[in-house]
Amino acid sequence: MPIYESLSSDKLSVVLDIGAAYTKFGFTGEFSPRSIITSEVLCSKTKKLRRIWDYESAEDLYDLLVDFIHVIFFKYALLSPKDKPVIIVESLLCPTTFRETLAKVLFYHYEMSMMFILPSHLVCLASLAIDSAMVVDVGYKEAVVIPICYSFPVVKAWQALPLGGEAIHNNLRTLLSSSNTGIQDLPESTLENIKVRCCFVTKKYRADQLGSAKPEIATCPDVKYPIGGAEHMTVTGKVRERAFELLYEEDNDHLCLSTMILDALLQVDRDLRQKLMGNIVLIGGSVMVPGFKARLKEELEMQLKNNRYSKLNISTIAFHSLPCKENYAAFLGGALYGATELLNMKSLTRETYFKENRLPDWINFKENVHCA
Amino acid sequence: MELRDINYNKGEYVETASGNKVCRQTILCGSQNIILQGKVIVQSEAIIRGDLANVKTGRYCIISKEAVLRPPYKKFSKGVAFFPLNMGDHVFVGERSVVNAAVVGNYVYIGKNCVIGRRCTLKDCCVIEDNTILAPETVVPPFTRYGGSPGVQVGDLPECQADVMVDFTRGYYQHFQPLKLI
Amino acid sequence: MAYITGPDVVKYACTCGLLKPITHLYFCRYCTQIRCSFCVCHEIDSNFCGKCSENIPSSEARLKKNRCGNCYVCPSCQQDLSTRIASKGSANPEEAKSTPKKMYYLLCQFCRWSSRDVGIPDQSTVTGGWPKRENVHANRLQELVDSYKAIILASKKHQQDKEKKKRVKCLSYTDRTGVTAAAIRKRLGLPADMTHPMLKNRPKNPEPAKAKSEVEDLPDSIFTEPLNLAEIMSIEQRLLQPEQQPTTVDKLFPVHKQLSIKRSLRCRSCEHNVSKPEYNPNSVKFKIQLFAYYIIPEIRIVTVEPLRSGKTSELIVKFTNPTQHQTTITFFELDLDEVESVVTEEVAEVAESFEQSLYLQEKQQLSLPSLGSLSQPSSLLASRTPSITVKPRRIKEDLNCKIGIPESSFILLPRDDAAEYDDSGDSHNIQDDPKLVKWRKSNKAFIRLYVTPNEDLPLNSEVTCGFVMQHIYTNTITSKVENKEPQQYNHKVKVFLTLGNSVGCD
Amino acid sequence: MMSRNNIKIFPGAMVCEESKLRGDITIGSGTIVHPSAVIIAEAGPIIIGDWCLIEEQVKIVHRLPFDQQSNENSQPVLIIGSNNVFEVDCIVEAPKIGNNNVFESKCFVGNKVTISNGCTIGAGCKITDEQILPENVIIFGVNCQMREGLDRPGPQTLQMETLSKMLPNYHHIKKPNMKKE
Repeated sequence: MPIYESLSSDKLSVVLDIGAAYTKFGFTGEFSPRSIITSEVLCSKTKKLRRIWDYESAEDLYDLLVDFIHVIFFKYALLSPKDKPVIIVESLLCPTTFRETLAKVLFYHYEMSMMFILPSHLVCLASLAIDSAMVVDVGYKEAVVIPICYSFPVVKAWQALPLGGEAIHNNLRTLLSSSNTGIQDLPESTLENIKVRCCFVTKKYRADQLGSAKPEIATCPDVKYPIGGAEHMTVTGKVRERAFELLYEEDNDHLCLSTMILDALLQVDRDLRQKLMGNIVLIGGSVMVPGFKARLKEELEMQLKNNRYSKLNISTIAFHSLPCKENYAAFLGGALYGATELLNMKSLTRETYFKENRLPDWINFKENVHCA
Repeated sequence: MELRDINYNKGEYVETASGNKVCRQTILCGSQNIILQGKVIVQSEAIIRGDLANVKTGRYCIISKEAVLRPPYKKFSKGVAFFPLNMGDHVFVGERSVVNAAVVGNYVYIGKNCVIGRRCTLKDCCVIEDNTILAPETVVPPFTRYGGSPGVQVGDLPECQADVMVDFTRGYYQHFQPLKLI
Repeated sequence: MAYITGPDVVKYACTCGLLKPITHLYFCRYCTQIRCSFCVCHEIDSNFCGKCSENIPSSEARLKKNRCGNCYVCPSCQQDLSTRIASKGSANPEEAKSTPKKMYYLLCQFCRWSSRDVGIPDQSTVTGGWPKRENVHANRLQELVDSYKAIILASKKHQQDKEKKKRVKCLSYTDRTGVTAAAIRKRLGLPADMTHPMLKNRPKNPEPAKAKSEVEDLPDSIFTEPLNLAEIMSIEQRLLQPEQQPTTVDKLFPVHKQLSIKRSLRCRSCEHNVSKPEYNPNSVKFKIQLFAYYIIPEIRIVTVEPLRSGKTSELIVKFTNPTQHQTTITFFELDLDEVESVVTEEVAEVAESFEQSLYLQEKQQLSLPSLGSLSQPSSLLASRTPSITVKPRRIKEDLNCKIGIPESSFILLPRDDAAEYDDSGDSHNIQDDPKLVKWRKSNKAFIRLYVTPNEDLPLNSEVTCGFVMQHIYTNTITSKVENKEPQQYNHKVKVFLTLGNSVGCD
Repeated sequence: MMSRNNIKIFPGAMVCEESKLRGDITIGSGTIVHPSAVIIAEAGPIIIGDWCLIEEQVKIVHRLPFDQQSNENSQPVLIIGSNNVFEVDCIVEAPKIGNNNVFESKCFVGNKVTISNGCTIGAGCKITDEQILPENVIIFGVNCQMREGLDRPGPQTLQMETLSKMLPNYHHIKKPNMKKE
């Protein structure tokens, strides 16, 4: 057994899912990330933490990523990155600047041998062993819906709205400051903790009631939340239940989380629609809050009765439950894929990268010509 | 920046043959159990609890104002024993810091207002930032910078830290001069 | 103090274009160039546990997922847990005496979390086989990995077979791997395998997961029962255990402590180490230590007169020679637009008196012992792929102050560790330019410079000036090997000084 | 108004001479007060129970909150229970302290915080928000996180036994001036 272990562990490669708020880091063939860390680095000039996604320019991002990857390899992975492969799980909507800069950092600065880029929406299905699903990723910056049909992401049907952790935190901040005078400028980490410790997605009828002028129901109990040792604030029951409501408040274009899913469905071939709605997969940290799935189902059912979507003719809505926590579902897919020979077959090698000097991208015309 | 001269009132300090400069307004309990190896500065209102157990410092240590060096205790089934506190060479202890450690290595910098918990081990070449609270029995490895409450590693130190500390403590000693009366 | 807590007011430009304090720079003596942590290659030398200070071989570290097998951190506040002996709280005191069995539990001395809080039974050994939490989905996921591996392998094989077949047709039946199955079949007169190669031996697809239309509803109690914050974990506590991400206090389990590393640094252009620590985790010594702090003269700001825009102020800086060799400092104008200057140029013959060179050779024997082990096994270098060197970037620093470049240069005496114990006055006999050198003592010199902040500088803005310092770097490697005179180079460094904020007129 | 010192020390208590006691203070038996500890009974008497451990640089101040100071006539008594530990350089102004509490180094307890029993105020924690701490609460960390302990922190009787043997060898001890009840 030890021999087998050492042989197999030799092949361990780093899997990275650099999210807007948290980065999931681990190794191939393992079923959970080794660590989930904030996607931040300590700025050497100002001695303050900076989010790597808040970069100002490609050069700025390069430096941020150099520092960040350094922390990952030398504090967590404890592996010299030179001549090692790495698996990157990223969203299909990842900005080109970010991808290109990341590749530059990995190949030029850290001299890694291979980079295996996997789209998060597709790979998260690996842990379910299904090939078609409606994948809803509610992360920090945005919620992105991409249907996957027979292992192909239907990219043309994508839907994205800035409905993620960040929007929820801002909503919570507004709600809290209206009920607590004198408390302002709460740091985001405090808001996040209030969110995960106190708030939940309430039921639809309760939400409607609480939204009306004179609710006929009693809200859930208030929570006295201490801030440091000197202050406290009251997180009222109403705030606790309403923090997530903005996910279902339709904006000016009548769009919200539930319509996104159905709009994506409209873009998909008629025959696939029922199959997709019978296989909804929720990923991303923001979907882990209690009551999320139940409410989404209620909302979808309600929307389907609308004229806008009645032609979809959906009879059942069914959700998958992942064999992992939703916030690292995409990472897990990367770790499963990365454990196979695909790593050696499909990776972008350093040599190819230096020759081409760019990353392959689905959006690029060159690749599409090749596919056809 | 080069250190500025730090002047003290000659009458307030006692200078020993080995070059220790100890303020008269310190509380050195059980002074027979306190060993200062030489060129050590103990500033006003610092407390060294030699009455609890031996306290030994190396050369070129600086114990700032109102700092407390206190040997740690350990519980046994039969009772409690206080253990000696050993401090290496070239150690700086900032103002109002409480050092309850068992061992403080060489070239250690402890900032202001820190709490070094009971029986901590600070290895050579580490920096404890201002206002850090180290939990009891924490081990701080070499070349690390600790900060926060509870104290965690917040950074690394350059490899030449030992020489930086030597230079700093020596410089401090050289600049720690009695006020010249004209 | 400046290097420990204060802001970095004196910065040196690394060859790669970044500005760093001298303590963070290295000097590769093979390239005779400055390096920094950004432009060297980091390599992991050894793994160790910061708590028990034990070295852990890399294979074992990998096996244990880069965590120490014996040390734990608190799931509540991430501090190291201490092992405590349980007090013998047996119901029957006589029985307790007859069985003096010690039991151990884990306790956090910071937040007082203990393994008893979550009902983990006390263990009978110190290292204790503390129970691990198993991933409930592990079996299913392992099954998936295995079948994915098999599928990919099969398709890869299929692809290779196809390629092989192409080759077989035009060449012979045998190739490197020997006779193929198809060839044997043919030779034996058996019919060719007619099943589709993709179907044959095709690994079974894993059972797909089933979606459910019933979803878990919120418990009704959430609407009525008051929330006890002390029982609900914060996001940091949850993410400390990524697999379980416990939400309530009763699911916190001790976490193995993450290992730390010692690392060596390697110059990217010549593949020589610039820093290599000793193996022992507690040691602060180095086998190879090419730190700029030991080689390049250190500059410190001593005093500066109040800075007013357009007015000249006196600036006193202190130069310290860290080496065992005498050096001469010369100043040059700094030109930031110059993309890549010739950083070093060999001095053909340094005009020195006979005594001087003797003095140097004497010092040579005394030179740092740590530099002895510099030679690298060539095999090690050969196995490495050469590094990619990234083009240096432009230095990003706004200079808003002119500095008067002195025309004369001055000498810095070598460092003499014995001088510390020598209280007698200086016995040097150097003719200094009194306008430039204010005062000197052993290897230190206080230099007077004049700075003029720009005319258009607004009030209270940070004043930065820069210059190029040239010093003589004495290379001791060649002389060691061939017993020759140590080679000397003129080495130029760009230095940037942050002088403080500008003030108004009086 | 409280200029006169009135220190009552019960037998078995060990109060080092170098400690600073101001006002009307009663110290119960078995309690140890280290040198340079400061106890100031400003707003009214302080009664410290038995077996308390008060280390150096500790500051126990009986001071009323600003809004209660107007009432001149009443002199509230600060009662500190038994088996409390005050570690080096903590500042405690709480109006009421129960038994078996631990105030770790450099913590600060404001005068609006009432301490019940078995609480641990972690090192460096500053609590000033008006509240009554429930039993066995542990406050720790930079943001004064709270958690509930399983039971009370263990008493320091063993340490105090050792101290009571050692301290008289090095320090002048104030003589007890009270008789056992």
